[in-house]
Amino acid sequence: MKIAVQADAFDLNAEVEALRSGRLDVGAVASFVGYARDLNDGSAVRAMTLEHYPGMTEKALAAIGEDAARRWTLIDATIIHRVGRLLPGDPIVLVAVASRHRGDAFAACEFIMDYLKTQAPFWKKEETATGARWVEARSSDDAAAARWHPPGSEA
Amino acid sequence: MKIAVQADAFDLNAEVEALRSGRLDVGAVASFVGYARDLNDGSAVRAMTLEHYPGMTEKALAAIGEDAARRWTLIDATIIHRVGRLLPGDPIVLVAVASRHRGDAFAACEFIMDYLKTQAPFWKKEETATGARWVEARSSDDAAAARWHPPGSEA
Amino acid sequence: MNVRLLYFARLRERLGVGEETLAFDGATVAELLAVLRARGGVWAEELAPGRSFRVAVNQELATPDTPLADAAEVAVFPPVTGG
Amino acid sequence: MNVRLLYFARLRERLGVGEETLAFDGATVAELLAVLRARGGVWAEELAPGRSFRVAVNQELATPDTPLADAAEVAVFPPVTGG
Repeated sequence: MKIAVQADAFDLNAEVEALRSGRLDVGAVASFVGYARDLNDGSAVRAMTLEHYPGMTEKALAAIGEDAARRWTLIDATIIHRVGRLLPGDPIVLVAVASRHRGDAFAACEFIMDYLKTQAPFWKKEETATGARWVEARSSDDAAAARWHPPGSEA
Repeated sequence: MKIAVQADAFDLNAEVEALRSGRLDVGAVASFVGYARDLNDGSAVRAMTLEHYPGMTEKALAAIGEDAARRWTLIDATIIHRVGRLLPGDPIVLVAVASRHRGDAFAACEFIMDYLKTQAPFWKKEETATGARWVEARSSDDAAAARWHPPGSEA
Repeated sequence: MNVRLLYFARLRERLGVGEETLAFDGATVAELLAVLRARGGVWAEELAPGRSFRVAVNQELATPDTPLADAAEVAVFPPVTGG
Repeated sequence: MNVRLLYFARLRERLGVGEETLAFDGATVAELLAVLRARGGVWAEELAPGRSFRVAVNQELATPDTPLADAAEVAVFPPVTGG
């Protein structure tokens, strides 16, 4: 599994090819790229800065990926998250999952994104016309993550 | 929406960039690539040939994409399916969906793949050590498509 | 009236024909299938009720009661296996 | 014992500190939070029970009863907003 936290942009083709290289049993690669938007909560966003918790971030992403690999039959996965200052249109996060069959790849990719949104220590600060503001966590993200593990269902 | 049936390979980066180009409201792109595997139903596969029904194929793919656009809030989508002779490891199909938020992109991308597998007129013929064979449809694919529209639920 | 018939994939190979034009006096897909089955042999076998095949009329998936008009394009093929 | 405290994002800015080392005689996250709240002002406000913040101990998400050992790394931060 590849886990990376980096300031640089990533290359979707290169990451997907590295993920499946030499594995002719890969039938499916589901991938997700999240982008910085130019509008959030009704305000125009000029730029954003992503802060993270070095050390914990990598551990949290690896734990999320390993959890996915226990839940579904996966061949490999890649999780890359950028940090630092980004402009609208810039890619922020890449998750790609390779498996034999598409159901596992889709489910694991969405699961990883939902958990990353609620468990990995990244914070966004947006620059708007009225100044800088920290993005507030969304209850819809907690709800998305909870779909995979209803309260009280398991330890 | 871009729909293409072609013998040539596709470029994932180029397709995703074309899908979101100039749209700074795109927050999410979910994509799926299906590959030819070297093993299917227990036999080594040397190559496969994809046959299709020219005319109906494009209509079926467009209908599947339009159905997805009615069910979820999408910005744009791309569906590309290859035909002709392919080798293990070759990409067969690409579906990419752009939306504001990830839930719509993931759901629509998986929906399109599930419907494509059961509604679009493509057929695979595999070359194995014991000769050529037509791939049989999987009941798991019918089940995957039925998830989105339980029998009797709508017209 | 005349209908244009297309066959694909395993059915094209088994029936030994990719397309044909057929003079036909019925009104539905079910009646057309009965005419084809009456050819006997591999036609009766492959298109027997209960066998797994699909029919499209003018490039839309059809059912036995789908009506046929003159110059309809009717395709008969196995369940699809793309993607 | 000593614990190393880290603050991130909005909390780092509001509290005006990114990290500190604190001599601490309690045993759990809840007791450490009580010590921090006792500083009053913005500390009491931001870390009040019911405010939305998270605590990690040695880089794992923690709960109020998570035990603390000497040299523990304790991070306090707002709900995460990456991805």
